[in-house]
Amino acid sequence: MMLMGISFFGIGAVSGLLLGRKSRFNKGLPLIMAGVGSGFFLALALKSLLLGVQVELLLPTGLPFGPFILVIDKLAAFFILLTSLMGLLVSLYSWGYLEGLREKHNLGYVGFLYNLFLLSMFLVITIANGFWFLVVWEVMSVASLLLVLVEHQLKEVRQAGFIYGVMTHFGTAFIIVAFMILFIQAGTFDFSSFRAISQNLDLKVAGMVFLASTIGFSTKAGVIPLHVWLPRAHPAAPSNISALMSGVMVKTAIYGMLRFYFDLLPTGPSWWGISLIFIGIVSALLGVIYTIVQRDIKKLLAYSTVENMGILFTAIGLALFFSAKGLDNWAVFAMVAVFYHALNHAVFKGLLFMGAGSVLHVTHTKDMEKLGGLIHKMPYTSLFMLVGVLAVMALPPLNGFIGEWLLFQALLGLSWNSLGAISYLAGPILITILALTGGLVLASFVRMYGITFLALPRSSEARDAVEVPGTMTSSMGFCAAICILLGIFPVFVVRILSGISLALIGGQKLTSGNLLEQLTMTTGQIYPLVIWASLILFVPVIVIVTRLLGGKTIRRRAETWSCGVSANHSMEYTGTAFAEPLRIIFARVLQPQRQVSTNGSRAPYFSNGLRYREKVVSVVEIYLYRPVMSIFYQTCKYVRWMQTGNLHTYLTYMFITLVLVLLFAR
Amino acid sequence: MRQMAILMALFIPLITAISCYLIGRPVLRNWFTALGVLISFGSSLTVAGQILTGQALTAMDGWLYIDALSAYLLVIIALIGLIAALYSINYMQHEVEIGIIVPAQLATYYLFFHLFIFTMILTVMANNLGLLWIGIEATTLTSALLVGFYKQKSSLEAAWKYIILCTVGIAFALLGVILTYYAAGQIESESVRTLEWTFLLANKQQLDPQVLKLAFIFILVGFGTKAGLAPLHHWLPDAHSQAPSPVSAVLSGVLLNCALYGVIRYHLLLSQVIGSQFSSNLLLVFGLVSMGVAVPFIYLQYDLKRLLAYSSVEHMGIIAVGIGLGGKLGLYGASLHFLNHAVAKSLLFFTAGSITQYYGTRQIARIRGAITALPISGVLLFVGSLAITGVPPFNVFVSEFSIVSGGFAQERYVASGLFLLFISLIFAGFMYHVLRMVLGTKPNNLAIGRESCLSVVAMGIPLVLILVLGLYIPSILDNMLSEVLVVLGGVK
Amino acid sequence: MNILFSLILINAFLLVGGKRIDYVIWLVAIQGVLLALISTVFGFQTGNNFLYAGAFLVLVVKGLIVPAALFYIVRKIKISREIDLVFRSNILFLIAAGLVLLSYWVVSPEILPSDLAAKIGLPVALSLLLIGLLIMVTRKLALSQLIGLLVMENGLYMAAMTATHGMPLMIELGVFFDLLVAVLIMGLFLFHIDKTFGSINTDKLTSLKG
Amino acid sequence: MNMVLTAVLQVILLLVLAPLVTGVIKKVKAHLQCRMGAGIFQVYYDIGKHMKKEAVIANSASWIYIVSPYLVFSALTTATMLLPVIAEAPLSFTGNIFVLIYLLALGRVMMALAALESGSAFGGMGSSREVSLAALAEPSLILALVALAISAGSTNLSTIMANLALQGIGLLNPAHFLAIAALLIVIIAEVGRIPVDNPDTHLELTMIHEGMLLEYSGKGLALMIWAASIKQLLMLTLFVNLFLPWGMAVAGGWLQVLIALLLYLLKILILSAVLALIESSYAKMRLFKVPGLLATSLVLAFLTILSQLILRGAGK
Repeated sequence: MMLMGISFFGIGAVSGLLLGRKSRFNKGLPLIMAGVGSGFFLALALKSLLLGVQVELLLPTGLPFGPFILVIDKLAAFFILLTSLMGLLVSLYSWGYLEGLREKHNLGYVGFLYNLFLLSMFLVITIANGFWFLVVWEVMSVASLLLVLVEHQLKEVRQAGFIYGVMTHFGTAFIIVAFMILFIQAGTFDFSSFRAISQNLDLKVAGMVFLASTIGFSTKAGVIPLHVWLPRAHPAAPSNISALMSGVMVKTAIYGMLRFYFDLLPTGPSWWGISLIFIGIVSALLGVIYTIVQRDIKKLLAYSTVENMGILFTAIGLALFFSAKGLDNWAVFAMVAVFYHALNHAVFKGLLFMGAGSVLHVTHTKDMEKLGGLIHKMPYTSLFMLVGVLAVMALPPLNGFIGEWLLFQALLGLSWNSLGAISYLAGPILITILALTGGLVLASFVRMYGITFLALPRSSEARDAVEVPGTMTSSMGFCAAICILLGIFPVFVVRILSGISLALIGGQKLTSGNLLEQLTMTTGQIYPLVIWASLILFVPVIVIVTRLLGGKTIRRRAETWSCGVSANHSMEYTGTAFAEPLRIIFARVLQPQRQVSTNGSRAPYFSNGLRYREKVVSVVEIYLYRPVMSIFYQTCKYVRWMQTGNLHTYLTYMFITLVLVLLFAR
Repeated sequence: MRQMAILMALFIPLITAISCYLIGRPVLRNWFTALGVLISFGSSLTVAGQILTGQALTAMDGWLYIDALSAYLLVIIALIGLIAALYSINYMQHEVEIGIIVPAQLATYYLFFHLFIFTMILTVMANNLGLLWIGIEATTLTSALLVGFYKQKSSLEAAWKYIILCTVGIAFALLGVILTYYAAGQIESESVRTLEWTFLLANKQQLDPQVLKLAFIFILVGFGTKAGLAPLHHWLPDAHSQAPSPVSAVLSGVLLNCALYGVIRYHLLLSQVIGSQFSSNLLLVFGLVSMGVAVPFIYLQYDLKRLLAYSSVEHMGIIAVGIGLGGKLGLYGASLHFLNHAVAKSLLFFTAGSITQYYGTRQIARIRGAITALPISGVLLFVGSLAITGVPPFNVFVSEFSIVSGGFAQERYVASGLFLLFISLIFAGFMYHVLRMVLGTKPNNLAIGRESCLSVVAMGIPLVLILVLGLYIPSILDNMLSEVLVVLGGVK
Repeated sequence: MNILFSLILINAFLLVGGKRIDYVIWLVAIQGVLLALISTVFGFQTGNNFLYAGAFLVLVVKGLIVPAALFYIVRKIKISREIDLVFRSNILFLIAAGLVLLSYWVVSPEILPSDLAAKIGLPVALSLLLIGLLIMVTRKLALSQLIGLLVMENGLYMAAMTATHGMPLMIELGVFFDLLVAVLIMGLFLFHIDKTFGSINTDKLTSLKG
Repeated sequence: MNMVLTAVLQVILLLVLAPLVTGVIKKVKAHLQCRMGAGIFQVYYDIGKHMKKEAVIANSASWIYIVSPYLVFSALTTATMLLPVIAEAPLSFTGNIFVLIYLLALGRVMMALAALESGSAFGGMGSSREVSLAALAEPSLILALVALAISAGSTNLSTIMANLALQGIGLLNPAHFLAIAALLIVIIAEVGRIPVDNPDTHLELTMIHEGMLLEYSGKGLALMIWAASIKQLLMLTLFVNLFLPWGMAVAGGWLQVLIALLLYLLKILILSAVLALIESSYAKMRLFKVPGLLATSLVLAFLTILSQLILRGAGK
C-alpha cells in the first residue's frame, strides 16, 4: 500500500518531466497523481492511528549504511496525517493556481518538483534509518529549493534561494553530526539499533546529540536566530508551495525533534527542555513583532510561521521539562498541546497562504498597500480568509484557541506542581509573554485582513479583482471547515493525540481516553461546543430583541462623510499607519529608520505632497550574520593573496613544504 | 586471453594515438578515436572482470601488475577517456569552426590526447615503481602539451608553470624512488626486480624503515604536487582552466587519481613496513589542508573552470583524508570517491565547456541565465554542482558520508568536524556562483542554443552514473570495491 | 672521490651566485663532466659496469648536448644580459650553505644503513637537489629555471649512483629518456613563450591568479 | 433548580443593568465637576433612540460591518454567562479565564474590523489604537487572573471565586492588594476610560473606542453602545467578585441570593463612583505613555505572584 502511494508520486514526477512545457496535461496529471498518492498515505495514517497497526516497508540497496526501511508508527502517522491532508487540499488548490503560471513557467517541471517534494516529505517522516533519513531530508530541501527558485528571473528570489540553500545545508551538517554520534554508539544507522542503546546512553553523549539535532532541526523550523531564510524563501515560492512549506515542511523539523528527543534519546536532564522553551518563547515574541511591520502579505505570514514555530518549541520544551522531572501525565498534556498546535498551524497557515495566493493570483501583487476592498470582489476567498485569520488569532471557538488553551493550562502546570520557586514564577511569566504574543498577532492580523480585504481598493488591480476559480475556493473552504471542526470537537481529536503522546512518552500508564478529563476536571474545563452554541444562538435572539425594541431595520447606503470631498482610497488608513503605534512601542527591537520629505512646499504645513519612507532592520542579521560574513570574507581575501601567480612563490611553497615535512619526519 | 586483454587495454590507446596522427581525414579520425576508446574501455572491463575472481594479474614478465586497485582505476581511466573522447569530437570541431584552432592542429590534439590516456594506463598498470615514476612523468609531458595547446599567452604560462612545478615535484619523487631502491639495497636479487611492487611486498621485513620513511616523504611531496594536494597545487587551477575542456575533464577526473595512486602505493608499502600511523597522519593533514585551502578560492572565484579546478583540489583532499583515516568506512569512501569524483567532475567540465564555448567567456560574472540560453548544459551544470558538493541523492554524498562516518568511527572528531565544515562552506560557495550563472535572464544577444547529440551522450553517461550510484551500488561494483579494500587495508 | 664531491658542491655554489647566463651554462657543463667523472671513479671502485655506461651517457647528454642546446637557445632568443637574480648573491650563498647543512642533517650518516658511498654521497646529492630548487626559486629567467632543473637532475643521478650503485639500467634509460624529452619540451615552450611574450622573464608570467 | 434560575436571572440582570452603570458613572462625574449632568437613565434613552433610527452604511462596507454588532453583542453575552455575578454562572462549567478573555478579544476583533470598513481615517485610527493597546493590556489582565488561578489551583472562574470566597478574611494579604491594583489599571484600560481613553470625546486625536463607532448609526450603534456598557459592567463585576467576594451566594436559597444581589449592587455602585473619581481627577494620557501604565500593572501582577510564592513558603 505504501509502495502504491510512493509509486503514484513517482509516476506523477516522471509524467511531469515527460510532458514538459507544451503538453495540455502537464498540469493535471502530476497533480492527480500527487492527490492520489496523498490519499494513499492519508489512508495509511488513519489505519495506523485508529487501528493502531504499524506499517513497514523495506527496500534493499547496495550501500553499506543499512536498508531503506520505512516504518509508520503512531508518531509518524500523525505527521503523515497532517502532510497528506494538506497535500490533498493543496493539490486541489494548485489545479486553479498553476493556471496563472502556465504561460511564464514550465508546468511539467513544476509538477515534477511538486510530486518529488511531497514524496520526500512523506519519506522523511516514515524512514527509519539515519543515512536514508539524511538522503530524503536533503532531497526534500533541494526540491523545495528548486520550487522556491521557480520564478528565478527575480533577483530577490535568487537571493532567497541562495540563503535558503546554504542555511538548510548547514543545518543538515549538524543533523549528520547527531546521527554520527549515535552511530558511534550503536554501530549501525538503523533507528531500531539507536533505540536499543538509547536507554544506556551516557547523558553527556546524549546531550551532544541533543545539541546537534536541535541546531540542525531549528534551522529547518526557522526559529530565531536561524530564521533568516524563512521570511525570504516562503514568500518567494509559488503560493501553493508556500502553503506546503509553511504548513507542512517546517513540521518535518518538529517531527525530527520529537523523533530524537522522545524516541532515540533517553530521558534527558531538564536543561534540554529549558533551552527549548527559551528559544521558543524568544522567537515567538520576536517573530510576531516582525509580522506587525510587513507590507508583503506572504512575508507577514512567513514571520507568523516563525512565531508559531516558537510556540511549538515552547510546548516541546515544556514536555521535555516535565518528563525530565518525571511528571509524565503533564508531559503528555504538553505533548497533546504540541500535536494540536502543529495540526492547527498546518491547516490555518495553509489556508492563509492559499488565500494570499488567491489574492496574488488575481491582483498580481502581495503588497497590502496596493490592495483593499477585495471582500466585495472575492467574497468566498475573504470569508475563508476571515476564518483563517480568526484561527491564527487563537480566538474561540476556532481551533487555534484550543491549542493555545492547552498550552496555557500545561504552562500553569509549572506552578501547580511544586517544582521550586523558579518554575513557579516561570509559568505565569511564559503565559504572559504568550499572551502578549497573542495580542500582537491579533493586532497584526486585524491589520492584514482589514487593509487587504476591507474598505476601498487602493489600486486598479484591486479594483478589477475577480473571484478565483472554484478549485481554489473549495480547497480553502475545506481548510476553513477543518479549522471550525477542530474548534468544535476537540475532545475526540485530543483522545487520539493523547494516545500518540502516551505511546511517545510512556511513563505511568493512564488510559488515554479520560486523560484530558482527568487533568481539566481539576485544572480548568472547556466545552467549545456550548460556547459555539451560545455564540450562534444569541445572534437571532439579539436580532429579535432589537426588532422588538426598534421596529424593522432600515438600511441606507451612503458615501462615507469625509469633510465634504468625495472619499477616495488616498484618505484611507494605510497598513503602515496602522502599524505605527506598535512600531513606536517596539522601536527598541525594530529600530525603524524613517525619512519624511515634503516636496513642493514653502511652509511645512502647506505641502502638496509628502513622501514617507520607513524601513525596519532585522536585529539578528545586523548583529549576528553580517559581522560573521564580513570576517569570513576578509579571511578569504587574505588567503587568496597566497596565489600570487608567480612561479617563484609556488616553488618556494614547495620548498617550505618539503623542509617542514622533513623536519616533521625526522 | 588475459594477457591479450591487458595488452589491448594498454596499447590500444597508443595505436589510436599514432593512427589518429597519421590519418588526414577528420571524419575518419573521429571514427578511429571513438573506436579506440570503445575498444580500450571494453578490454579494461574484461580485465576488471578477471580481477573480480580475487587474484592479481601480471603481464610482460612482471613489468605489468594489475590488482583490484589498478584495475579499478584502469576502468575509471578508460571510462573517462571514453566520454571525454566522445565529447571532444564535437567540441574540437566547433573550436575549428569558430576559428580558435586550425584543422591541422586536430591531429596533434588527438595524438596527445590518446598518448595521455596511454601514459595514465601505463602508470596504473606498472609493477615496477621506477616504471610507475616514468609513467607519471610521461603524463606530465603529454598533458603539458595539451595544456599549452591553444598557444595563447595564458595557456603558455599555464603550461610552463605546470611543467616546471610538476617536473620539480617529479624530481623529488625520483629521489624517493631511489631511496626506496636504496632501502631495498640490502636484499640480494637481480637489480631490475628489486623495485617491483610484488617483490618489495614479498620481503618487506628486510626494507630499512628509516630510509623508507624518507622515501615516502619525497614521494608524497613529489606525487602530491602532481595530485594537487595543497599547498603544492598552484599549477592545477591554471592548467585545468587553460586546457581544452575535455582535457580538463581528463586532467582532474583521472590524472590526479593516477598521481594519488602513486602516493597510495608507497603509503601501503610503508604501512606494511612501519605501520600506517606515520603516513596516514601525513595524508590526513595534507588532505584537510587541501580542503581548507580550496574554500576561499572557491568563494572569491571569477573563472568557471578555475572554480571546478579548485573543487578538484578539494576532492583530492577528501580522498587523501579518506585514505588517511583508514578503517573500512574511510577506505570504502575513498575508493568509491575515486569514481564518484571522476564522473561528477567530468560532467561538470563538459557542461562548463559547452557553456563557455557558447558564451565565449569563462568569466562567471558574464555568464547569466544559462538555463534559458543553453537548457541541457544549464540544468546539468546545476545538477552536477549539487552532486559535486555532496548533496544527496547524488553519488558524491555517499562516499563523503562514508568517509565522515569512518572519521567518527575512528573517533577523529576534529578531523571529521573540519571535514564537514569545509564541505558545507564549499557548498555555499558553489551555490553562490552556480545559481548566478544558471538562473536569471540570459543576455539578449544570445539565442537559445542546443548541444550536439554526441556531447549530450557524453554528458548523459556520467549523469546516469551520478544518479544511480547515489541511491544504489550494483553488486558487481560492490565486489570490485571489496577487492579494492582488500588491497588497500586488508579489511574484508 | 671526496675531492670530486667537494668540487661539485663548489660548482653548485658558483651556479647559485652566477650572474651572466653563458657563464652559468658553462658551469652546468662542468658539473655534467664532474658527474661523469664521479660515476667512472665510482664504477672503478665498485666494479659495476652499468656505471661506465651511465658515465658515458652523462658525459654525452649533460656535458655536451644539453649545454649546447642551452647555448643554441640563448643565441636563438637573444637574452639581454640582464641579471636575473632576485636576491644579492651573498645572501644566496648563505641560504645554500643552510641547505647543505639541512641535507646533512636529514640524511645524516647515523640513520643510514652501513654503506660508505651512500653515507658520503647522499647528503651531497640531496644538497645538489635543494640547491637546484634554490636556483629555480631565485632566478627570473625561464631559461635559468631550466638550468636549476638540470642541477636537480644531476643531484638525482648522484643519489641514484651513490646510494644504489646505479639503478637498474632499464629504469635508468627510461629516466634519461624522460628527462631528455622534458628538457626538449621545455625548450619548445621557451621558444613559444619568447615568441608570444617577447621575453623569457618569468615575472611576466603572472596573469593567472586566484 | 433555583440555582439555574438565579444563574439565568443574573445574566439578564447584568445585561439590563449595564447601561445604568454607565449612566451612574456619568452622573457622579457630573456632580464631581459641579454640573447637573444628564439623568442616570440617559443611556437607555440613547440606545432606544438609536434603535429606532435608520442605519446609514458606507458604500465600501460589507457584511462584516452589518454582522459585527450582533457578533460583538453575542460574544459579550456569552462572556457574561461564564461569569459568576451573584451566584454560580450558567455556563461556568464550559469556560475559564482564558475563554473569557479570548471572548472579549473576539468582540474586539470584530469591532476593529468593522471600524476599518468605512474607509475613513478615523475608523482606521481607532481600530489601530484599540488593537495596539489591547495587545499590551491583555498580558496584564491574564497575569492578574493567572495569579489567582495559581493559588486556586484551577482556571475555572467559579472555582477561583469560590476559593476566594471561602478564604474569608484571610484574603486581606499583600498579594491580594497588589492584584487589586494591577487589575484596576487593566480594567480602566479595557473599558476605555481616562487616563487611557476618553469615552466622551469625538476629537480624533484622543479617541480610541469612539473612533471605531464613528461611522455607526441606527441599531448597530445602539448595540455597540450597549455592548460597551456590558463589557464595562462585566469588568467591574469581575473585579468586585474577585477582590471583594464576600457575600456571594455560594449555596442557593432565596435569602442568600437576595443579600448577594444587594451586596453586589452596592459594590458596583462604590466601584463606579471610584472610577468616576479617578476619571475626573486625572487628565487623559498621551497615547505612547499608556504602555508605561500597563507595564506598571504588569509589574504589580508579577509582584502578586512573587508575594504569593513567599506567602506559600511562609505557610509551609
